[in-house]
Amino acid sequence: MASSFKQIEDKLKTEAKKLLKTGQVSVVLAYGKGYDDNHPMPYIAKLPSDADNIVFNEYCTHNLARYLVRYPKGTKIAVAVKAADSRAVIQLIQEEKVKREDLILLGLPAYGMKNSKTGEIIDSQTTCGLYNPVLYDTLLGEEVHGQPVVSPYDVLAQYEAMDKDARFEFWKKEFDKCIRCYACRKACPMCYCDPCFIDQNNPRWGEKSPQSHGNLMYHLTRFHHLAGRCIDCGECSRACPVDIPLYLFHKKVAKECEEMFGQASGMRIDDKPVLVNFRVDDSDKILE
Amino acid sequence: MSFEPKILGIACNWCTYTGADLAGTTRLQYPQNLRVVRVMCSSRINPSFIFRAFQLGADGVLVGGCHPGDCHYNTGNLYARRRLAVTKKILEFSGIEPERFRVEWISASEGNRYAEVVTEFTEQVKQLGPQTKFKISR
Amino acid sequence: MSSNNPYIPMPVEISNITNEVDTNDIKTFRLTFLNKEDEKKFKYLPGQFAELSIYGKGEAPIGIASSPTEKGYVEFTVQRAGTIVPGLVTAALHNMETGGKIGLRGPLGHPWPIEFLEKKNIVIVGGGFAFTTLRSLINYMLHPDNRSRFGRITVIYGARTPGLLLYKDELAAWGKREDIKTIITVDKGDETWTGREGFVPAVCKEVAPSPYNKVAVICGPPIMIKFTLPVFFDLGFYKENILTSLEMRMKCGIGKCGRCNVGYKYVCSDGPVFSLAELEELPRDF
Amino acid sequence: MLKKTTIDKLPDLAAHLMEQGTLLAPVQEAAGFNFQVIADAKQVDLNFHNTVLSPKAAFFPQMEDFVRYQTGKSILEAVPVELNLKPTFLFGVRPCDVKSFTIMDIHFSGTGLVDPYWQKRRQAATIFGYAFDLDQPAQAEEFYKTLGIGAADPDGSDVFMIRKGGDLLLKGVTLKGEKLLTQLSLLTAASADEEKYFEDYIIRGRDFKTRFTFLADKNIAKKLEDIFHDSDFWMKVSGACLSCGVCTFVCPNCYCFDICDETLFSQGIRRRVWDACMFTDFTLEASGHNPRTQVFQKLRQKIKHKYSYHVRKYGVISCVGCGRCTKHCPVNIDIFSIVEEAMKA
Repeated sequence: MASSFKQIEDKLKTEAKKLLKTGQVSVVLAYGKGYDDNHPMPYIAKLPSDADNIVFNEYCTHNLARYLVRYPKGTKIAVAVKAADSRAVIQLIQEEKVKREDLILLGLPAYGMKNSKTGEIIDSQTTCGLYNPVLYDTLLGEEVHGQPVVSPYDVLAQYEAMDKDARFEFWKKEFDKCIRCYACRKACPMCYCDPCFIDQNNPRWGEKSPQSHGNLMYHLTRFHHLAGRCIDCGECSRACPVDIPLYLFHKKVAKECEEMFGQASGMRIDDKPVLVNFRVDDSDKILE
Repeated sequence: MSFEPKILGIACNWCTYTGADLAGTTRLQYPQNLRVVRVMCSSRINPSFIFRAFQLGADGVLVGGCHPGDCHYNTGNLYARRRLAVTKKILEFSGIEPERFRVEWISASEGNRYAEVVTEFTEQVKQLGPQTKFKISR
Repeated sequence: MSSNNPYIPMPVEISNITNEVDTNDIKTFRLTFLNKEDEKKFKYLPGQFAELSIYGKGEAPIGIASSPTEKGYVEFTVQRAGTIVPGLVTAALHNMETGGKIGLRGPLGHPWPIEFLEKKNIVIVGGGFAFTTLRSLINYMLHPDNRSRFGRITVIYGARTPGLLLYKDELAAWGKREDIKTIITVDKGDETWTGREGFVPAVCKEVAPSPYNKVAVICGPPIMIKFTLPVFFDLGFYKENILTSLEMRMKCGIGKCGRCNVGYKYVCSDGPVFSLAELEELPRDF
Repeated sequence: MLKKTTIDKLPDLAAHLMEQGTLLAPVQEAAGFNFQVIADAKQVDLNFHNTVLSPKAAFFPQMEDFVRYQTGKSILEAVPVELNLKPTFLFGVRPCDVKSFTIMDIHFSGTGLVDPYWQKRRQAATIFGYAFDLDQPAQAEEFYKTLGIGAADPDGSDVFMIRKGGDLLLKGVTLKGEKLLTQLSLLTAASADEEKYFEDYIIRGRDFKTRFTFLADKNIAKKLEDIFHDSDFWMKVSGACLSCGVCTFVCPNCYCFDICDETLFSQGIRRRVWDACMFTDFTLEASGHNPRTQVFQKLRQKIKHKYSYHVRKYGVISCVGCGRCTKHCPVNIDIFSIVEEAMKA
């Protein structure tokens, strides 16, 4: 039996208060109240009294790993992690952006998260479809079990079956909607480059104006940069104000990487990201 | 008039580019559709180069590197192999014909093979016709 | 759309290029107008700036280095900018030769308050490359038509090394004149340097101009301004009588694009010249 | 004089307007409604609450071309892009968005140098304001009442429209609007009852409930200036901010732009493109120095620009309470709450 959101929230408050009081961490990344119950916000607790403001409900979808890279190295941080968040943390540890010993991971086994924009349940259609954190120090609640195991890549079948011309038209239509607000890259826990390649002015990879070719360049290159790193949290698609289904492309790339290199992103701390790694016996078949 | 594709070749300095030289000095005949850019290693190739080439009107892109294990920098082409494999999958899912992009390992001594690959690839791209999906209209 | 459109630059030709410093990264470009009407329209005073515009590269806001008393051309002293993000415009400009054609949009911003400076004794303090609009001001005041309108003029100018001093010929000429006192200092001299050594704030303290009826016009790198302002303040200068010029990233130059604000003032359209009294009203952060 | 037509006849009305010029009206898209140039009169749909993107793009498009040039050629061969505008009808703009145009007018054409592009586009346009449905509650994000804007305020529109069941009542607010209405032959005269309904509706709209806090322009401007250096406050409210550009791009009042030279195949266009104070390169100088790097500084700039600097400079808050920024923020940052908290701080 999974814990209710309220139970998890209470445990999260207690744990955060304890950690801040004992000085084990200086920052707790969790969720706080937004302008209404359906719109909670990421919340940064720094004082034990701040812990009372922490909330956790089905709309707390934001990936808190996003905020880790903002802190100077060595800051002791406790971060509340759902399944995808924990994978993002692992991936960040693999990429040496954060250190495991600086982090305390408060696992949140959450089932039934909802998209606050549409009210839809978030499942393997748009995310990795895991409900239990992969890595944690304290699990705040009971593990979720008994849910049907669905491959997060099932949703791709329909698009893979498409004729390539139709698929190009589909993506062109989607990318043409882009207004280049960069919410996708800013919401992404793995997009921490400064400056982003698209902001470079020499060479200029894409124009600043939202035209088809620049949009295509931006999105395709971003998918490439996230190959083998995207942990399929779906934040990019939820952040998008014009609803581009970026998760589909990320899923496809992740699927291919998993098939080619036999490693899913953000599952084990000791892994190396697949594209900064190689095996001498990688097959040339992958290039076909 | 038959369609003459524009093909961008990106060749590693140590193997494929030298192989191309050999093909030239041995007077091998192969199509002239390929324009070669030399890079120091196949792992120097940024995937954006390939996207940009298609945007700027390339009908095909051919990448040439040393055979795995023969890299002048020991491991460069092993990274490149993985990276370019991903590039190919991305091109495919975005809807462009993946056959327009090809990676070949051609060593400095394989002038013959270089000519063969170029001939074959040019023919393949010719079959596919002009690339219009990524190309920016003027 | 081209007439009276503040976003369209007017064409100018580079008629002369002077290499100012021994590191070759600061050059003075003399620009002449290709349309005579533009020249008439381009009425400016010292302290104003203009956007130098190269199609395909962009625009760069640069202070006008020539004085309006010099007819027939405008001059800009431009440093090749950028280490992290290359300055596209300045790099392209530095690669150009005499006869090259570029665009010019301006004059923009407010000048040094000439009427306010009249009948006053003026201390001009400049550091390094920021001396450009001060040179404009000095040449304007030294012009025979204008000299009588101003009181005593003292110039304190510092650079890191002797080779980095701008306008060396003019500095020498001013040194020979009676109606202007010129003090040149460098942070570190070389074997041939016989002049003064020392930082600008220290020199100001040493020279210690009396604040009576004096205005200080200060322009330099932020670090120099930071240490020089208190010197003048301690000497008893009124905050209203300490003037400086700000710099910020600009695009439009006419107060529309919304990026160069410090507090509620836009550096481009409300500045770039501010008195210390005005600056103190603005927030100290961006 | 009040005119009327029925909602069924909307395509006819749209077709009439399309004959006279360009029609921009709300159209259902995948992510919600948006203003589009109408090609098919049947697309026009007034069953929307408000559009995803604000209608500012009608006058301040995301891309505005200035000059066409060729690289390697002389500047003398560069050609300024002419704006050839047909009369434009901006149909179905909510009262808060109409208000945003009058605020932007002050910036673009009211003070300093006149922005010719904004001015020309504005002069070519006739605005059909459209009252909110007072029988539906306001959305949780909206707070235009706080800014003193009623849900059925006709100010700023040329023609104002109110829906009454299956009917659409239209009234000319300006001379331009009135003249246009008399030309539209498919409109019929409204009855005295409807006239009364129309007037009452406007008044009812002033009491329409949205989120509200008492806000005097001068007070909030002063207050925000006082707490400028209170970085704890700004850190607290910006803790979640990702510094993406959604809020500024959907905002009807954000006008910051960048001027870019975009060259392809040696053909180039100098154009202005929307920019956002949230982007890292917004204040990045050529020297590599960036005075505003921290997220809290960027959010502070945004809030202060709207509620403080704009008041100091132009005497009016540059926000109309449409709630788009809040609604589309990926992390649910709410400008209204921040302003409320600032007043308390």
